Amino acid sequence: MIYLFQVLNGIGLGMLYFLLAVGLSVIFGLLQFVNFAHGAFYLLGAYLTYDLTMRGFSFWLAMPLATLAVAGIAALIEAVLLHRIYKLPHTFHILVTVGLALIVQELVIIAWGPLGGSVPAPAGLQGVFIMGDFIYPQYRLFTIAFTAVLAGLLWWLLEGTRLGAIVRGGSESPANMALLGYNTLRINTAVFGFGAGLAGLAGALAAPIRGVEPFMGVEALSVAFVVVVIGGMGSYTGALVAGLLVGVVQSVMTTLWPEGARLMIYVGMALVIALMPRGLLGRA
Amino acid sequence: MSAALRLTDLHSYYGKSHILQGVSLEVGQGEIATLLGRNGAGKSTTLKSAVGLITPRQGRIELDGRDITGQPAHRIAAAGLSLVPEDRGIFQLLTVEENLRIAERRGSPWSLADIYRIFPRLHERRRNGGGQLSGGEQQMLSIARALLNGPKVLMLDEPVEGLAPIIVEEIVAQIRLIREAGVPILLVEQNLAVCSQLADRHYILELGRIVHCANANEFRNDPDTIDRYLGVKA
Amino acid sequence: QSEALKIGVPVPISGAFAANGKFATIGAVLAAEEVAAAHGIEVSTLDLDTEGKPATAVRKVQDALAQDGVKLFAGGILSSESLAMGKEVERGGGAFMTTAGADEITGVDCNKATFRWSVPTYGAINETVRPIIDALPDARKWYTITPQYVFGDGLLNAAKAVFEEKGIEHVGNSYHSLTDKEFSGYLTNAIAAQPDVLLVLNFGAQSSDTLRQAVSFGLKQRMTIVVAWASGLEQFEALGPDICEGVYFGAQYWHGADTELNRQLVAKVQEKHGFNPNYSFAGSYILSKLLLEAAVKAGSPDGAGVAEALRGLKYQGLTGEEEIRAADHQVIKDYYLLKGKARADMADKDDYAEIISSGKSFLSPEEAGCKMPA
Amino acid sequence: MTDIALQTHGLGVKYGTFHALADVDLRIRRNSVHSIIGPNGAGKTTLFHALTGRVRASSGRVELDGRDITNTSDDDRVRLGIARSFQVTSLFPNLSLRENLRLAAQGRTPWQALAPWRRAESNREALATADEVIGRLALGAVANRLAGELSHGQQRRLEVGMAMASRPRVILLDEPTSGMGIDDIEAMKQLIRDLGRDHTVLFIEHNMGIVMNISDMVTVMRLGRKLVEGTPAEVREDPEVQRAYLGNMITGDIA
Amino acid sequence: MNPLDKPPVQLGLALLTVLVLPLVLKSGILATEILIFAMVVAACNLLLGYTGLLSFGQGIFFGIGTYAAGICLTRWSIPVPVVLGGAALLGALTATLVGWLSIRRQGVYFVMLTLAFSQLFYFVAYTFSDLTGGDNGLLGVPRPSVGGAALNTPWAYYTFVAVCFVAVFALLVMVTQSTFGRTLIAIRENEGRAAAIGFPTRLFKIEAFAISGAVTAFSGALHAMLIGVAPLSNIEYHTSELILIMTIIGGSSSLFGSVLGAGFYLLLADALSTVWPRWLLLLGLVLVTVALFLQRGLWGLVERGYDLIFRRGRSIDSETPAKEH
Ligand SMILES: Nc1ncnc2c1ncn2[C@@H]1O[C@H](COP(=O)(O)OP(=O)(O)OP(=O)(O)O)[C@@H](O)[C@H]1O
Ligand SMILES: Nc1ncnc2c1ncn2[C@@H]1O[C@H](COP(=O)(O)OP(=O)(O)OP(=O)(O)O)[C@@H](O)[C@H]1O
Ligand SMILES: CC(C)C[C@H](N)C(=O)O
Ligand SMILES: [Mg+2]
Ligand SMILES: [Mg+2]
Repeated sequence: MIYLFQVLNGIGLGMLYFLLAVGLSVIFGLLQFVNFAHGAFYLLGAYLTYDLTMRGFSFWLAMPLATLAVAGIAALIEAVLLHRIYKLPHTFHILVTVGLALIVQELVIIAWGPLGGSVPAPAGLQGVFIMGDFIYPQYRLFTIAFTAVLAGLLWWLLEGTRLGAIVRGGSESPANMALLGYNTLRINTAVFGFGAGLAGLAGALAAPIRGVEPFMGVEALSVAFVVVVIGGMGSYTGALVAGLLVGVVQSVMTTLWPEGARLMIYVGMALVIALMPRGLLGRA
Repeated sequence: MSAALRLTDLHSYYGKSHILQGVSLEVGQGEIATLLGRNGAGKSTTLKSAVGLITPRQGRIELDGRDITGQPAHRIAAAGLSLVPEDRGIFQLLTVEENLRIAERRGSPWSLADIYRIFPRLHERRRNGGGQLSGGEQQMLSIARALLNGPKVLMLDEPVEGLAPIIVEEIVAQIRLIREAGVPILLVEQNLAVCSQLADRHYILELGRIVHCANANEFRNDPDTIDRYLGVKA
Repeated sequence: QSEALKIGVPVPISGAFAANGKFATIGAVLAAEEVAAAHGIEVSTLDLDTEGKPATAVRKVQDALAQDGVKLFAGGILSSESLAMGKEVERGGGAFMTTAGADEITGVDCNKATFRWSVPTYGAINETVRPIIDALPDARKWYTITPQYVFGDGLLNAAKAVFEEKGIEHVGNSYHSLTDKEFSGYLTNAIAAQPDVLLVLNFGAQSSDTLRQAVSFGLKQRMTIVVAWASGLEQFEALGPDICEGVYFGAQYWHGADTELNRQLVAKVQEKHGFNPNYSFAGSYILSKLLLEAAVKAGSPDGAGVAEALRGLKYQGLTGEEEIRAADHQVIKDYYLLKGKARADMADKDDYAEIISSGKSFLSPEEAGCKMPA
Repeated sequence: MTDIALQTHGLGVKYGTFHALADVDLRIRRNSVHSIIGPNGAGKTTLFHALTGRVRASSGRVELDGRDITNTSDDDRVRLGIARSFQVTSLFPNLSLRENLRLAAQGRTPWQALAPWRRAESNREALATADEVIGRLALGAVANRLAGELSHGQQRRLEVGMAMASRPRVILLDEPTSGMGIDDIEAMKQLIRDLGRDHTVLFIEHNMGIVMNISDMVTVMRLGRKLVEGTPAEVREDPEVQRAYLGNMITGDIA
Repeated sequence: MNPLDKPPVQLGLALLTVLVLPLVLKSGILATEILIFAMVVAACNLLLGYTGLLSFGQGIFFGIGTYAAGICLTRWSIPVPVVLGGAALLGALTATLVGWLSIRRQGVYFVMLTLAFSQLFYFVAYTFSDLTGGDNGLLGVPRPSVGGAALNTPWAYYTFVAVCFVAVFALLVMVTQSTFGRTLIAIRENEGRAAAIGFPTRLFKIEAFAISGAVTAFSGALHAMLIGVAPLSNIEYHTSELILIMTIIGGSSSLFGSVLGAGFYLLLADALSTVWPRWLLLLGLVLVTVALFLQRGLWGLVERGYDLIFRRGRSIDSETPAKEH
């Protein structure tokens, strides 16, 4: 019985991991860009939500505002900074995005202090569902439903539309996209903003669950990496499956063998790469 | 009536190497012109400069009388100057059909159905990744894509390189059809047989300069020139 | 004394524990000013950013010893950096005092130069778990959540001993690693065990995360929650009153404590900085003050003399009567049990909690495992 | 030793579920020039991949001088005497032309190169081989240029040189003349004919001028299978081949 | 070849560094740390610059060396040269294992795999606290003594490390100049081709890993003796990240660039951290700046300076490629 609940709980975690990872995956797989600043956008999304709710905005307003703001900021960063380095080797991607992550993190500390804070769950979702002996917060249930709907929308957008194909083509060879008349710079900016916006949204959704603190970005980044690598870079379905898998494994492990929960995730990641070169569902 | 494409005194560089040293040529409305020359003469560089993949340091590029010098590649492409590059530029990760779909543009006289009729092989492999195609299949895909993009002037960089004779024939026939549809073509080619079958006008490029220009008839009857610029004795 | 007295403050100023370091450095400055004023001498502080890493900490301390001639060091928030710095200061002939929590500091790894102000795990458990067992006689089933490393095990073992003695049923424990941030799985385990009390044995950001998530799972309505090792005011600020209300917290220091020195400190800090001293501030203040006073008394900042002056010292400290035990250099002081107040009951913005009880519990130096080198 | 240098039995390669190569039996005679032709996508390059060990055969056997090498790794096969050039130029673009060839020559004794204390220049044999190949390809003027800076035609020549430098017994050339100018093509034709004297040469080519002129044997492939095999004259006259591949021969004037 | 890249020049620069550091730095400990990390970064550069392998796992080997020294020196009295040799050997073995498993994948997957391994080893070190001291680390690692004289002052220990540094640097220069090193470059350039001309490329990469791991672990052992502890943080993911950052900042095209990278980063961090608690913000800006404007790293800057001063007249002609035909 407890396993059933750990699985449910794992799905809740997994959906958030998915959201976090799919943005990274879109940027990773489609722009061939290793974005170590992804966690910073998550951090920013969470803090903006925190700030807005502290100012009295409703969570329902704060969440989309924070998401859009993060997407906008990321697009701006892409347009003035990142587009210059796509052509460079991965090393520079790492250097720039690690640098960006540091800058964002320190700016967050300057703006909101090093301590962090709590974000209350939105009115109406503060209670818990009680199922027999077990309990699950309403807000967490809401995030499961919300991300599930979002997941469907994203799938359609990336795999089913011409837009998705354009985006993927642009990632592979900007010059060839240009020969077909597309302004790849703008596509890249949009994609980067979009991916980062998803991270921001994940941060906004996570804020009421786990509060905010300046180092939550680092932790989110490592989770996102694990999920993307297991799922396969650039694969939407991969991010979904791996997100859920990691969430459920982590959750079930806390009952089975809590000391090894973290270790298992990395062992699992190493195993997946060793056995399946492209992750579970990767294509590139 | 102005030329469909006119290049005037183009100078282009790779780093410090001065590759194009004043290339001027034009492609008239409805005609096929070829650009011939040895390996390394600068043929591909000329095409890349025209379409904006390389920015020439000096010179002027006009499409249908409109100055497009210095514009970014995507603008030039959108304005109707299409290049089928020598490496074919297939998107390896997209399927054949996706490769075609993203090239579709309103106003192009060719539709996806036309393409599949012309290149049935592409239809057979339409669900395959572009990276899984053989060399010849990729070449077909690349030309097909350029057509879907609805070009005003089409530039082909060695389009039959590495193709089986039977496919070469097909492509030559297609190039004719394209011309008949009113699209002028600038063709870079090593295969003289193909060139002389198709072209109305020939340019010969050497060391980054146009050294010879002739119409089809003059060219055919001037084996000396062919030998001098393209022949065995260098 | 002609030469100025110098004290190094090796604390994490950047990195994940920067919040602690920030307050610690101001606390040390205040102590330095007081000592300077009281004795008419020059006193300066030297901030050393350890970045929370033992390697950096040791290097900075070595440099301060070798180049700046600093002999006194007050700092070390994390156990790992404090243990390493303690050894280094001993080697360099200085004196070091810390607030870090690991039992080893005044236990198996104790040394001549190292002193510790904060109460180690044994006392923290005894001063939180016992009073609650007494206050809630019906709460017989306890569940624990523990970080898996020496410090967590120290707390857990102390708690188990108390449970055994009091006949409490320990219905389960969840170990987690130091990098965990997501506790819903552990909370689900806890719910399944149906305890009366949830005893949270992790610290810092992890205990905040655990508590937040426990509250969102509605556990406050179903059981009593106790955080045995809270970091004090900083943590209340990060959590907010709604989460803290009704939860028990163990603490080394509380600005509301009613002692002579504390009242003075609070007044002074309020006047000077406009805020209430938190644990990092107060800890650093008292460490610096003790070291500096000892150096003045010994007539030199040399380690041996300062240690001599500190050993066995009895004084009126921030928590009332405090004594530096000579055998292991552990300060014998009170540990507090706090209970979070409802938002409506708070007298001011920092009045998050009331003191339920306080007291001193310590293992003997032999039990703690300290064999002080001669 | 038999007269057959390279031989396959029922060789097949699958990409996923797609049979790129199926049931191919080949017998390549020692010191002959054997060409492979066929429509695009016939599986010619894939055949080379399978012969050199770049892709794993999904069925069948490959034998070199009667020895089964089906499960031998690609680098081991080089040591056994198989070398190749690539259809899509594959060089070390930021190294000089000479260094490219030196490496290719060194590749025959790779274990030596594992010693981190041995200087590169100490392998005089490799250096000499590199210079010899440079001479043979007439690339002396650009020997110190970076390979990436060479023109397409020069790169194609170097591509062939890379195969020669390992002094193989069997050389596989994948469309060596693709993208070459007329003059270069002629030189390449001579070179391949030359190579055929003391090596076994297997090459893929679309230029019928070359194929028909210098091949001892021609194998025509289609849809991953062997269609016809024979002397150039036999192949040219084969109606099946004409229908499937040669068409009206508007290209590749047979000189 | 740029004259600055010639082996004797590189070696000379390394020697110069050893001599200059004591003159410009007050702190012998900082100077020693710079040399230790210079070795670590150069070893990382062997992978990044010469083999094209972006390893996010260098901290593993550094930590292994640290623990090797920590465990040996606190439990038994083993002579220091043996400890250092043992650490190097252990580092080479670990690196062989990590390398063997990681190089099966390429590109970003390789990076992620090494990252996963660095997390894995961190958790192992964290979990086996009986051996490693867990979060507390191993305390009381003694400095070595040479010929009976303990190297207890910072500058005395510096001298010892300096000798090690010059030897290791010379070794690495030799490696990069060897047939082996040149083959690594070929593998970086085009691995498929390198395999097609007969090189068992995986073996070469593993060997590069082993050499890199040996040097890194050796330096890790020196580091443990420098600071007197074997801390958990040496095997953390952050250490790996740091090593990589220093390597990129220094420039991956030359071994001496790595010395510059290590020195620059450590001095900058030391200076900035005393100036402003939020110095990581400035560090972030530095990283971005390097990536945008200094892609060949500090070494690229040195090269440019050199060209400007010594090759002003000649550079233009000599770098224009000869025209064809
Ligand atoms: N990326 C580059 N960097 C430096 N030089 C280049 C580059 N690409 C081409 N070149 C040089 O520019 C000159 C012209 O090259 P281009 O590719 O235009 O020749 P081409 O006439 O198309 O030859 P081919 O028939 O071989 O394709 C050649 O000398 C070549 O070496
Ligand atoms: N990696 C791959 N995955 C899937 N299919 C592939 C792959 N490589 C090649 N193919 C397919 O295998 C078939 C044979 O390809 P191959 O490259 O061997 O043809 P080829 O005879 O060399 O053609 P060309 O003359 O055009 O170079 C083609 O249909 C191609 O699409
Ligand atoms: C701030 C403290 C609660 C930290 C903890 N005592 C430690 O030593 O690691
Ligand atoms: Mg060309
Ligand atoms: Mg082929």
